[in-house]
Amino acid sequence: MTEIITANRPDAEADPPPIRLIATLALAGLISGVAIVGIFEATFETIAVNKARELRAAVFKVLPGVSQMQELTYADEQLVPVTEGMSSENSIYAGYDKELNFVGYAIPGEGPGFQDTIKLLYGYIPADRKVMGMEVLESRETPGLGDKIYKDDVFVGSFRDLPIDPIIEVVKKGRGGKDNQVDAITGATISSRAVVRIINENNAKWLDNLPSPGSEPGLRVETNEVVHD
Amino acid sequence: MVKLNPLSLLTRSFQHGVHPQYLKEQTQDLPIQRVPFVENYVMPLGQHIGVPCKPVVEKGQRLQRGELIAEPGGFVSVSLHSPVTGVVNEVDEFRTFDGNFSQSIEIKADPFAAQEPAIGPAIDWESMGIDDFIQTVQAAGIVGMGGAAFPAHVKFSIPDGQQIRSLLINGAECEPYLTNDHRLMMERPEALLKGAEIVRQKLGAEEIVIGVELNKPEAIEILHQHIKPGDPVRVESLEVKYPQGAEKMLIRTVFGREVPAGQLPRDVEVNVSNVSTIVAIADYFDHAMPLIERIVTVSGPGVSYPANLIVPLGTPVRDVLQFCGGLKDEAMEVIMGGPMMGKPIASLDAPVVKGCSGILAFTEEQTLKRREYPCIRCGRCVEACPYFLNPSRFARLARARMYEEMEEYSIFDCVECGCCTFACPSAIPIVQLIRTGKDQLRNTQASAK
Amino acid sequence: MQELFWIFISSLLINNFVLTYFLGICPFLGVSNSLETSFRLGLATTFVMLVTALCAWVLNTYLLIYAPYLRLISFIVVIASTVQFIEMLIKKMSPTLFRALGIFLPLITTNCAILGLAIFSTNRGYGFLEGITYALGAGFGFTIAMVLLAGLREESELSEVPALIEGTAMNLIIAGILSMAFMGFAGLFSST
Amino acid sequence: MIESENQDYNELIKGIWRDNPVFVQVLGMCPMLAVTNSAINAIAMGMATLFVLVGSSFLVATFKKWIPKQIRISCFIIIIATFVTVADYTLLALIPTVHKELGAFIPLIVANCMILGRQEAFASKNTVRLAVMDALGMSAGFVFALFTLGAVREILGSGSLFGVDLFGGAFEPWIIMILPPGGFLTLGLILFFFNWVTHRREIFLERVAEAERSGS
Amino acid sequence: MKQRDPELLLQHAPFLREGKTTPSVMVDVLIALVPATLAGLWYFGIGAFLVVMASILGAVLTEVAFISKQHRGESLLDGSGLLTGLLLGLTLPPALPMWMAFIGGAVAIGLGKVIWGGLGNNLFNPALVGRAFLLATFPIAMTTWTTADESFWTFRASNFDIPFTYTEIDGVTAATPLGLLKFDQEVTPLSDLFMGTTAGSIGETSGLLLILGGVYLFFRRDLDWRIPVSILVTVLIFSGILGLFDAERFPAPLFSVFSGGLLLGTIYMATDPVTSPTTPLGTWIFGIGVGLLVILIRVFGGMPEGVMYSILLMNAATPLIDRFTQPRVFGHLRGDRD
Repeated sequence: MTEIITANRPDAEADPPPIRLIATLALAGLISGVAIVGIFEATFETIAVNKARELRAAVFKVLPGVSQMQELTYADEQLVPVTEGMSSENSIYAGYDKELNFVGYAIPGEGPGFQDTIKLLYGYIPADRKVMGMEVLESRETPGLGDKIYKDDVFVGSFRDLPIDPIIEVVKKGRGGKDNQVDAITGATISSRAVVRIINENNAKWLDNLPSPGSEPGLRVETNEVVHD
Repeated sequence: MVKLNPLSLLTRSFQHGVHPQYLKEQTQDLPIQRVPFVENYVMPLGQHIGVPCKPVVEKGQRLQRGELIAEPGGFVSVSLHSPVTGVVNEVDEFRTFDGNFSQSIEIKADPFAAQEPAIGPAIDWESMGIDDFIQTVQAAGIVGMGGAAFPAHVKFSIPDGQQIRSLLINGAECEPYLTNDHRLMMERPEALLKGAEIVRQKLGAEEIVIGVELNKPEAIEILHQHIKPGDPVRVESLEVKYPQGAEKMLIRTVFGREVPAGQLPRDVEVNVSNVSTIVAIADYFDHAMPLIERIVTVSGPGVSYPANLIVPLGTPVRDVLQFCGGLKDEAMEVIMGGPMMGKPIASLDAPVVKGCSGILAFTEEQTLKRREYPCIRCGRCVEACPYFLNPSRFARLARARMYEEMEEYSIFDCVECGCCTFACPSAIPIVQLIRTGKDQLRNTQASAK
Repeated sequence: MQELFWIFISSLLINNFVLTYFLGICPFLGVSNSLETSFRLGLATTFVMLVTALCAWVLNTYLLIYAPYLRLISFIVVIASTVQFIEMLIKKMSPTLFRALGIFLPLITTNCAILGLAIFSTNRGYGFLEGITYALGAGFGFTIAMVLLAGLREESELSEVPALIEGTAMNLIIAGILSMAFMGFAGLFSST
Repeated sequence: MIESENQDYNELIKGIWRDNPVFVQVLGMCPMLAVTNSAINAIAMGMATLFVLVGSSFLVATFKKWIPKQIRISCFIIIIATFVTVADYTLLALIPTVHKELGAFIPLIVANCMILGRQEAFASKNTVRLAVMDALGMSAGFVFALFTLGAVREILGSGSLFGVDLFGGAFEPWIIMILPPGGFLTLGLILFFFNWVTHRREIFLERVAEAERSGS
Repeated sequence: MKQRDPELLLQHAPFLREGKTTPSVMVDVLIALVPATLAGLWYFGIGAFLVVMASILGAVLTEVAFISKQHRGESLLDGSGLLTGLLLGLTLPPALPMWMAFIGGAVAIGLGKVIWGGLGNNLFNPALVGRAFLLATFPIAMTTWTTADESFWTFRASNFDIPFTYTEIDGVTAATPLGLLKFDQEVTPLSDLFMGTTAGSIGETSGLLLILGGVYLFFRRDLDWRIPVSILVTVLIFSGILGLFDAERFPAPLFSVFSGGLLLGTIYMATDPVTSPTTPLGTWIFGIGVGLLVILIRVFGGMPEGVMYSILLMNAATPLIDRFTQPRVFGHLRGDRD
């Protein structure tokens, strides 16, 4: 690469005036900018829709029976729906059924796994103090072993109706028996533990601050999400 | 690989090194004998390190035993004397032990001569100045007789500003098989002590230290008996370890000092001389006998009757072996010097020279049974090298023809003592590879100039 | 603090840029034939990575939230010109440092490990401190991999590697074995 | 025009074998190894690269007279980066699943030395037609290399090709193949194989030549 | 007397040898491994025997196939291929399908030795390259262990799996002492570790017999004692220090030494002369490095065992260690190299 960059062509001519160089670069930049803005505009909507659909699918998966959702965050120590202009960094999702009754929260979480950061979403029902489902959004766990945290139905299924008190525990297959225990995947204990740890950590982070059951914020009607379903 | 040698922690000695089998039993109890005179003697003009000497005789000239036949060719050079009474037969190129031809003087011995050396009067050394002393030693043809044959007088020339505190006499004789120094110490302790005293006084040294390996207890005992109380002489018993007799290792052992790389013993105020050299000096000052004969150990599994012999210089190896009953049928190789650093002899017609401390004959056991395996980097050579070099890396670099890198690893500090090759389980000819590397480097450096 | 530590360890060992993300393979295979060059290149890369993390943070915070589509092009332009500027600065201020590291700087700018660092830390939503830690870990990780490979390559020059496999093929296989050895770090500090 | 057509053809096919960017020139290694854990990803990456290379070669060859030498590299990079951004957004909009797999490696096409190298070495010195031919050939070679690696790794590592199960589920996958070390090792062995084939071919050609000489 | 001048050999000094040869070293290592191997076969039965044989076969056949003709004779004679196969076999779980063990042996010699140019040229321990490959390739089969108390003639079906097909490990599965500690906080009694009645790789379980072999090698002077000593001392000290912080959570020093593959790796693999430093100071650094990495991976890492990775990583660092630990040459002051 260096050679390419540093090697001057042998037939170097007299330098063109700097103004021409700047003009050419500016022109190139301009054309490039136009092209980039163009493609961005052209694809923006599809991409946004794709993303929203993916998120909704995940939320609906971890909160069975939910058909509407909205993003919530803390503002002035109150859980309020995210509106335009607000940072969506520290937020959770509330899920509502067909009658627009509150069902539960979908809480995103992330943390170190065996290989790299695991990002996941889990559904939580405050009324029962139970986890209702878990979906791994992103991970690079070992294929065939660690990736069972989302490929193994038994493991994923064990996060349905899982009481969170006092804390979710990981036990070796066949050693458990209590309700709040999850069987570790054989050979992927670290990955299994990572998932449970992420959930426990986020429970600790969110649960004490959630509004008492019954007083959850309702679904804002004028949601500005792009909903196409 | 690892030598757990508790003794080395207790005794003062240099580090690393190896413990070969010493195999000195064959000859250590045999008194020194004289070899009968033979017909022809060949005296190469370059028997010593340095400039070859210049012949002062002509073809057909009659010579007395001990007569000068060649003058020093320069400062780093010594005189040469006729080993026999006889006639100059030829001044021409003759084969030497390595198979190459070299300018030599051939002398036909007079079969009727008594072959008594012309014994002269004792030389008054006490009133002699240091410069005269050096010239005398040069004129006597004396060189270091441990094997290197470096002119002795050069070692005695101390530059201004330097001084010698200790004269260290090397009686270690760490090479296996060889017992000539051992016998010399036992049979001529007075000569040794006298020579040492001469050198000590001339160099202005304070003390004489005679270093003898512990496997020569009789020699140590006899030396002790001959040292008078009050003499500035002590005998140091040394751990039996190869290469204890290497100059710098000996200094390390006796004085605990390392001679800096590229410098000489005199830089640490020591002069090291071999036992035989000192005795040769004593002989010259005693009865003016120059260096015309030396003691040679003939041994090895290929020799019928091993012996310690006084051999006139220039005697063909063949005749020396013949005196010992000849080579056995299974003998395959004859070497000059000790088994660790000696050189192979290409032709048995080659003469015995000043630096020849031993003639050893080896059989298949020592020569052919060497299947080479790849280097497994076991590090045995690293732990054997008394100079703390990395022979394994030298060998691998030489094989990859990466000679410049060899210099980075201080190849020129190697003295080719052979410890690495001795210790190598894969039978890699490390010393030869190092020599190749040195040659290549010298060539490139020479051509660069 | 614990998170920063994990980011560092992760980018240093577990997710080594070269050995698990395959970033910076070109210099990894090209320059790693000499130990000293590798070490210097590694240090220079670490330095550029720090600069990159800084630039990426500035761009992410002040520009890209308004114009996300300019991400790639602004990363390239800004990082390249900043490095160019620093190169001139070093040349003026410390000729010794320039001789040691400077010659590598233009080469590094076009190294995909640099762009990769900017993009990865943006994707992971790293803030300022996290970004700097990530850059340090990735840079040192790159250096470790480079230096180890250079040592192995120098040593394997003394080996009798078959002619057909010598060169890039052999280097890739050495890198493969090294990558296999680095798998031992997987899961480090994540279970505690 | 026969000659020129020949040249077109030459430029087109040299990239596939003789001057293959990966196997012979050893360029563009980063995407090569990172995304080839399945054939689909490999092809997608190859196609994105093809798009960028052909597009930028076309533009560079077209505008070569207007680009001053002093700033040519900057211009090339701007052109390439533009195409990469276009490819990135298009892929994200059209096939989000593949985009998720390739992730951060699409933007890294910019840093693929092969692309900049072709601009500098070929497109900026040749006619548009030849530049496009060359770009097509090189990309084809790149796709071929990516596919070979991706296919080998997917078949051994997952027992499938393009996601289609090849062994009826009874295959014990060689997981290392889809892990990073597998990438290094497989490419190393493929390069070895490539060297070996070239070597055998040379020996063969030599023998043929010898036979002809002795025959005539 | 015969006139033999023309027949005189002109070999160079030195003419004496210490008597050790490379094949004799290999044979010594093989002898030292016999007790641990027999114990492994005794505890894990006929299946273990088959696994070891498959691994040896894979190694030796690959060696025969790839070593160039002129080297073939000697490299087969030196026994190093056999040793690699045996060492690899001893690090495998007893219920592993034979075909996997065979592939492991082939990879060990292929990637670990042949491509480097044969014996003495490789920079990574071949047996461990083979094992790392197997562990990354078949992680489940490689980490499924069986108990040590089945009868000798128990045939495990998984040993006979058809090559390349899906594997379900068979037999009473059990966790290794390290796995038990890491995942279940159960400590295995030291006496079991000493005798070898625990689950684990075929040859790693009996601390007593492994040390016995090590002692034999030490007295035959085939082993650089610095490496095992520095590794074991480092492990002891560091687990001791960790124990001061939290004796409950971290393994006890003696447990650390006797559990897992530490003794097998330390005595027979880390000491592989080819891949460990040649300089005395280098061997200390190497050993301390291995010890530290073992504790790091075992205690803080994702896997219960880390001896293999530690040794491979230090193998990778060996050229650097060797380079920077060249001893001070006699007569040189510290600091000036020439």
